[in-house]
Amino acid sequence: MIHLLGPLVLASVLAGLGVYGILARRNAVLVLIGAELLLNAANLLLVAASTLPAGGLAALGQATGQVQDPLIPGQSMAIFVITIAAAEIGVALAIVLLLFRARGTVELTAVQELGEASATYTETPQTAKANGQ
Amino acid sequence: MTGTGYTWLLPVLVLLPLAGALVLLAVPLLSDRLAAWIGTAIGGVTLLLSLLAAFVTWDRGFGRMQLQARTDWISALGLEASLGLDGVSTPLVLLTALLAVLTCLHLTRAEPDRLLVVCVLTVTGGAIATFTALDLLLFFVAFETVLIPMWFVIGVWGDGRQEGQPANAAARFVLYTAAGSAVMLLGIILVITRTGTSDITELIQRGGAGLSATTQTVAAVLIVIGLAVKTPMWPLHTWLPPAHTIAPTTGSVLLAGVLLKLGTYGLVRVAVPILPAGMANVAPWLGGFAVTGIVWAGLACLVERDLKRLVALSSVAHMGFVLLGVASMTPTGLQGALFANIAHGVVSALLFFVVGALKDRQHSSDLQQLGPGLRDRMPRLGWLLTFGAVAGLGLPGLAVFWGELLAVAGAWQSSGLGMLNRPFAVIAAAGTVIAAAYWLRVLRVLWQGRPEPGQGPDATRHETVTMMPLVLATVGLGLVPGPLLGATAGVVRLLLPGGGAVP
Amino acid sequence: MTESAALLAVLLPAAAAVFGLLTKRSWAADWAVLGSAGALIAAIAELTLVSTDGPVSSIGLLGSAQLGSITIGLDLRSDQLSAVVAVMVALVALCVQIYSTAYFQGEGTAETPTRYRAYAATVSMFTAAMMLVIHAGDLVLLLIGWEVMGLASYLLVGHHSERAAARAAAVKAFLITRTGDIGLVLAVVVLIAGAGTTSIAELNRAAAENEIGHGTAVTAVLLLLAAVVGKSAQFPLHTWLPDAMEGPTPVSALIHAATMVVAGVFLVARMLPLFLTAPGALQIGAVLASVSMVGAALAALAQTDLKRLLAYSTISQVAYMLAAVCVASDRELGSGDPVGLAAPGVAHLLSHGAFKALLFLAAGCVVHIVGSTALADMGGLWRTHRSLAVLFGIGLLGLAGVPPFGGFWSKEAVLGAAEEAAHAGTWVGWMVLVAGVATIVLTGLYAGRAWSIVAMGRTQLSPAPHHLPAAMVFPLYLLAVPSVAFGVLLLWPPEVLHGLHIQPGTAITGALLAICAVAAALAAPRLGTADIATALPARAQTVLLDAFGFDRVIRVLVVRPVFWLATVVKAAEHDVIDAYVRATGPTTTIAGKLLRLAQTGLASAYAAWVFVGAVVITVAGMALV
Amino acid sequence: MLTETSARLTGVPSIDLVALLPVIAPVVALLLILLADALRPGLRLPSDLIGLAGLLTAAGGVAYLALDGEDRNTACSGGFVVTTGQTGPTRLPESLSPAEFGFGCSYVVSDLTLAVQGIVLLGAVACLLLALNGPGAKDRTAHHTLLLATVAGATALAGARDLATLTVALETATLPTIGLIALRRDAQGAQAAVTMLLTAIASLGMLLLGIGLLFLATGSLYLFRIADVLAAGPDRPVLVVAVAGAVLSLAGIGFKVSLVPFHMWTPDTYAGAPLPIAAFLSTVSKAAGVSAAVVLLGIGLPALHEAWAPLIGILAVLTMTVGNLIALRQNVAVRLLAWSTVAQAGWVMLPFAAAGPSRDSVREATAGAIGYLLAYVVASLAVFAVVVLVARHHRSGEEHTLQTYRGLSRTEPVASAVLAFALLCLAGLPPGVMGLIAKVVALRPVVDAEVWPVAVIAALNVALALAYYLRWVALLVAPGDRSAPRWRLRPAEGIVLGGAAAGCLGLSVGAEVIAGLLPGILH
Repeated sequence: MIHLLGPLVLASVLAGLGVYGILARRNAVLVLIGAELLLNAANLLLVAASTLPAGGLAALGQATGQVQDPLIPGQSMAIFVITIAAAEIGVALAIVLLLFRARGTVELTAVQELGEASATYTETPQTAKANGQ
Repeated sequence: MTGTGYTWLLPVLVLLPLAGALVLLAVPLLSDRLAAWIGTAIGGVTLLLSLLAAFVTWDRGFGRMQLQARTDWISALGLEASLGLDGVSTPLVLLTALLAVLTCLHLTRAEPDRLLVVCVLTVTGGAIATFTALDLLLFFVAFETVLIPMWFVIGVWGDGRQEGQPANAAARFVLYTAAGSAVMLLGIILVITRTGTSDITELIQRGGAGLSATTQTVAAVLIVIGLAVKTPMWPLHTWLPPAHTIAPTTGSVLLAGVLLKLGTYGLVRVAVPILPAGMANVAPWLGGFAVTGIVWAGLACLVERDLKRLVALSSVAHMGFVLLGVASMTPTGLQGALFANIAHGVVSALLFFVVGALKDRQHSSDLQQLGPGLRDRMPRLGWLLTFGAVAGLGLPGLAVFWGELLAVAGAWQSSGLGMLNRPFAVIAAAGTVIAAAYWLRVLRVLWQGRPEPGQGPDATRHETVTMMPLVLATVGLGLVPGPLLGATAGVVRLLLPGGGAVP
Repeated sequence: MTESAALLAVLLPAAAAVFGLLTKRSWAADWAVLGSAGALIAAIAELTLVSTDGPVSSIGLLGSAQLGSITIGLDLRSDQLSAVVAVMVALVALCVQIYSTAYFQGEGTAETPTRYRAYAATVSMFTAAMMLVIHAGDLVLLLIGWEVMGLASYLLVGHHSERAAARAAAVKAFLITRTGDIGLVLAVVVLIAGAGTTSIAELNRAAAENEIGHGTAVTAVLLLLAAVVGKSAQFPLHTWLPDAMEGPTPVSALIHAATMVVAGVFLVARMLPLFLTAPGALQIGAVLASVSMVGAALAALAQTDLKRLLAYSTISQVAYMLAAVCVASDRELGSGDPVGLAAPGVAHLLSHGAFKALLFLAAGCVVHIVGSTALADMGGLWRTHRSLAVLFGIGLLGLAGVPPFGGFWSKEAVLGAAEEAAHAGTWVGWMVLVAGVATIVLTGLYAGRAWSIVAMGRTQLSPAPHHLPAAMVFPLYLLAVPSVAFGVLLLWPPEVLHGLHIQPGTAITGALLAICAVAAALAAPRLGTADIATALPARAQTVLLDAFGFDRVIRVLVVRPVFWLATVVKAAEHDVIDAYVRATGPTTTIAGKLLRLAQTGLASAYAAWVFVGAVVITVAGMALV
Repeated sequence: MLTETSARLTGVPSIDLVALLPVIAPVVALLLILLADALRPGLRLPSDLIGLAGLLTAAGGVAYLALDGEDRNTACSGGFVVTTGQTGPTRLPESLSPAEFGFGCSYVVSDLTLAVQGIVLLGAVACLLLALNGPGAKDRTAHHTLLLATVAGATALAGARDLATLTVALETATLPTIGLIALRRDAQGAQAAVTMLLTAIASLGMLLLGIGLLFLATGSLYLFRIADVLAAGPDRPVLVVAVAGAVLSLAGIGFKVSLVPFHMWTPDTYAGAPLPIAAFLSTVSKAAGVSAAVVLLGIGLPALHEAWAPLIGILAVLTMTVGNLIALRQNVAVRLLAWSTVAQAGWVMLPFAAAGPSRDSVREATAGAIGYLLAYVVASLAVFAVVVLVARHHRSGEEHTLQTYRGLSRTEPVASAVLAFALLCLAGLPPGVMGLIAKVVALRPVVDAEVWPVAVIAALNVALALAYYLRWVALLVAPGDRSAPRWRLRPAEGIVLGGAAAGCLGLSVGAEVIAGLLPGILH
């Protein structure tokens, strides 16, 4: 049995990489990959944690009297997460597709005009458009 | 006529103006003038009913809550819709009803507007509810009710010759007071959670029992800040001058005669009796600010150029006396505060009517543009102005004097103000000289002097009829203060710790 | 009966004021004269009734007022003091009202309207207020009358408000007296707190029985003294009175000579038992009175304006009365009966009321004839209007204290009281005595000077005698009677004047000095100087004309600092207090703009905020455990 | 007896369909709409009706359960006790109250559940009706199904009592809304969706990490169990791990409530989304977020209040202040509303700042939050109803500025009265008594706990918020263009407008509902 610390460190590294991916990339698809890494870090954490005896860290010292959940929560949670991640990616890709159709690119920097502090911000874009035409 | 009859009176008193407002709001077909007459009629009925209520209350004794009516409202918060009338609230209810009639009557001629009448009636209903509320939260809700209509009055019907000014003044009024009352709400909630009840009569009976001194002080500070903004107390008063300057006559009258009273009423009804130990700590500060306000506002008036602003600033000085009376925490001082409250309501309402009439004629309230020589150009308005000014400077024999005398007397013998009681009393008394100085300055610039050609019409019969009740009330209160003082004499003892015994 | 008479004396003029304003314009004069005539009749009736039936201590007027633990009864009282003074007041008021009907003939011009209706009503209101002061059984009620008098004075001084000087004088008069009146207000406050009552009778009784704490008594008396000094135009609150001469002359006669300015003395007389408990305060009063007496007489000497001269003489004469009551504590009068102790002051009050009103009304006639109040424009009255000159002369002789005119007897009574005190060995007595004697000389000088300029001198008028309306002359005769015959009263003095003792020594000295001084002034023209004032060095003339420059001192020490402070306050109001309020607008705007900078629109930047926020709060949370 | 017990302890969850009706009904409706669309594409009225029926059935379920008054638990699992030396079931510890919950239940019907579900369904019905003429008109099937899915997630969230259900429900309530946002198929719609998506994913990551840590610390996903373990007073390192997990989870939920600093997506997404969807986000989606936070913190982690209560306090006042400050200068109606919902989120979460050691204080806090939420949702719906109407009738459409409202009270008195009233409810000033009482309810626990800095800043924020609400109201009555054509109100819009107005009015008079929404104990 490996020490619990190993998976935890790995999970941290994965989470860090995921966060970095989300923050550093401007390409929507690459950002999504970062997100996947983040979710899998969580998965790793869950599965690693479920190797502990019933009661988790809190019960480590107490040998007896712990109630075990028959549903093996860590693992089942991981399966839920995988499902969620799949759904997430499904929605995300649909949006990315929409983005690509609208702007011809999947760079996030291409769509900033809604941000109030962005250079391309206009208060009432539709009116502005109508006036421009 | 003892017993429990007439319990319908107070709910009707509160709901009648509000219902009238709602009806007028919902029926857009009415002509504005007719709406104003309807408003006058509703105000008149309210006044009659409040006279009846006052009579019944007097008959059964001003010393305790009469005509109580209560029903559950929000039991999860312990909030009961419960109303009652005693010697403290009766005069204020009468004043409110009177001013409702007069402002509506004023509106029948001067720029009638249906929605303005709606606002007036809402303010009336809200104020009467505040004065009769026997539940802390209900008091607060009613206290806040008058804000929005008043905001409308200032913002919509304000003097809009300068773009954006009404909106600014209105926003300043509403934001300042709302911030204050939000702070007060914290204090009220603290009292309610710590005592477990929001019943004012019950809380007064306990007189702070079960509340630690610290809690009381915190609650008193919070509540006093909120009420001080409304009163207004120096240095939290700067919303008042612009509001008064911009507001139409109706608004100024209501603001001075009704709204400012809410704050001081709250001090007497809530802060003093419910949090005696807390108020004992707050009182010296309150007294200090009050005295500063008297002198400060008086000095500012000495060099003020705008008449409406000047009247507004003088209100700050007058309310300084009210606050000083409250801060003294003596029966005499409290009586003085209540008397000064009513007197200020009557006199400043009169002054704002007069100034409004002048402003209608000259389209300015600047002293230089209004004057000079009013006594020859418009004798009737001129004399009304003089009367108001003389009353405002606290001439003995007119209403304001009694409040000031009693407030000063209260401060003099107050033990709550500590070492500062007598200095405060002397400074406040000196404030009356400043009051005389600025009022005489107004008269000198405006009323006296060689009239310039270009005459405006004198006060119309309608205007005179509108103002006369206030003149009579000023004289009546000044010469025969007995009834009003009698109404409050008994009840203030119940509001003070230890029956208000002065050591 | 006494009750009704007292009530009527107060209420009739009040009713006259109200009706005069509310009814037809042409009835104004009728109401005014009727009101004061009614008051006079009521006052005489009251005097008779009081003398036979004794005083009445409580006459319900305005009900009572419950203040805290004490109840103030706003009641009247009636005794001989009030009745006697009431008669004098009503008499002068009646004379003035009759006089005014002629003085304010017609509507005037658009430039200078007479505003008779307002004038007559205000005078009626003043009369009522003075009656209230006289009859008040309670200090608070007295205060009401006291300040309403001040208001009437303000309105009447500023009656010709188209004149800038009148406006300024009116404001000055009201403000200075009001400053003194704070004392009265605070005295009421002190007595409420310390003695538990403001009833005059109650206070006097308690004071006599030493029930009032010493601190309370001293404070209250000092504060009352401030009000007295303000109202009676004594040093240092005297500067309003000469300026108040901007008012119409009848008003000067009534308010600023005969009645209102003596209210202060009346107050001291009324509350003498209380004052006697604080001898120190009375000594201060005596000092102020002595200073006023001499100073005002000196100033009167150099005045170039007839009315201002009379005004300074009023200050000086009122100072006599005040000094007389202020030496009371130093006198050894067998029983220490306060009524007797106050008698000299009251006597001078009464006689002064008569001769000073006479003087002013006569001066009014002179002004009416000449069209100016400047002494330089007058002269030769003896030749053109001999009867008027005689009346004027009677007034001046009374003023100078030449026997057997009224002023002599009362002034000698004052000096007698001072001498009595001096014999008792107190410095106060000596001071008053010396000042009084010196003032006799000065008074004689300026009275004689006035006569020599107004009645003798060169005639400035056209030879055709200017006709005076009967309504203006009749009151002069009416007032001349008591001015001449006041001494008769002393043969059968009413109870209130029982304490009067005229010391032969001082009396003879005083009479001789007065006669010499008048003679010196009269002789001056023959000796080469047209006006004895010009005999003074020019520098001294200026100083005296300026009344020692006291006005300037007040302006520098009080008025300017106050206005400076007011501008500071106005600036601070805008730039400090309100600045914080106004700053909330820009502050919130700037804060909002700064916060908006984060809204870049870049989706991953928003995610970054999520991470940052998560990390920060996680660390914070872990630190909190 | 023994068999019954053993049957309960086998670990096979039993399902109470009635209890789950509020969750199942929208799902069934969703499926029916998909089926109908598959059979006859382009159906309009039937799919509207099916969707509405689904929501109303769910609402009916809530009403039935509320009237029934009985607390129900479902999807419960038994547990077994691990003891060294012996196997087989033994008695459960007393604290777990086995008679009620067994080892733990994934779904519990309590006052809390029903209150949140009621609020969610209220908002959902209104938003569905509002959308019928907007985004729902073109993509009916997509809109309705996505909306129903979100609602199912939100209702499930209210009843969720374990972390797995919570996560799944939360995502069910989030992912479809991204689709809804993207229904406006232009670049801005895409940006709005991407913004929301990335924030949602990042937050999901945080939530999952947090859950992982919580699980690590306590060994369970059931909230009752976690609560018991933490209440037993574990060692400090365990506590630190648990707190880290708790706070990370909170950070993961924060974006849904628009808590600062997880709020950044809000204005951009509101502005880029179709207006009815913005309304949906600000009501249903926010309610879901609040319920997630309430369930997680109030039921699962009350023992950690020392860590999260101050944080929530800081976040709440920060949220209010930031939201109000930026809202002050907004000119576009929907952006102003976006920032105002941020500020209101602070108020909703405010009561939790006062959570203390006693169960009662947590209950009070929850009651405050849910009461405020109700008032906020009702008022918000009324405002959005008018804004949607204005957008439909005005040239500048969904991005209309506040100037569009100038003089509206002359041409549309009723709608402007409703808008003014609702805005005052949001501001919390009479006549909007509802909002005032809601603020009292929210402030009460904070004052009771004497968290003065938080309370005072919150109080001052009342004035700050009032400034922009009143700016809006002032424009309504300002003199303006009288010639604007009258509106043509569609029935659905009329129902929403009238219903929301009646709600505001009713709750103002019967403010009892707001204050007394959660009388019972919290579970």
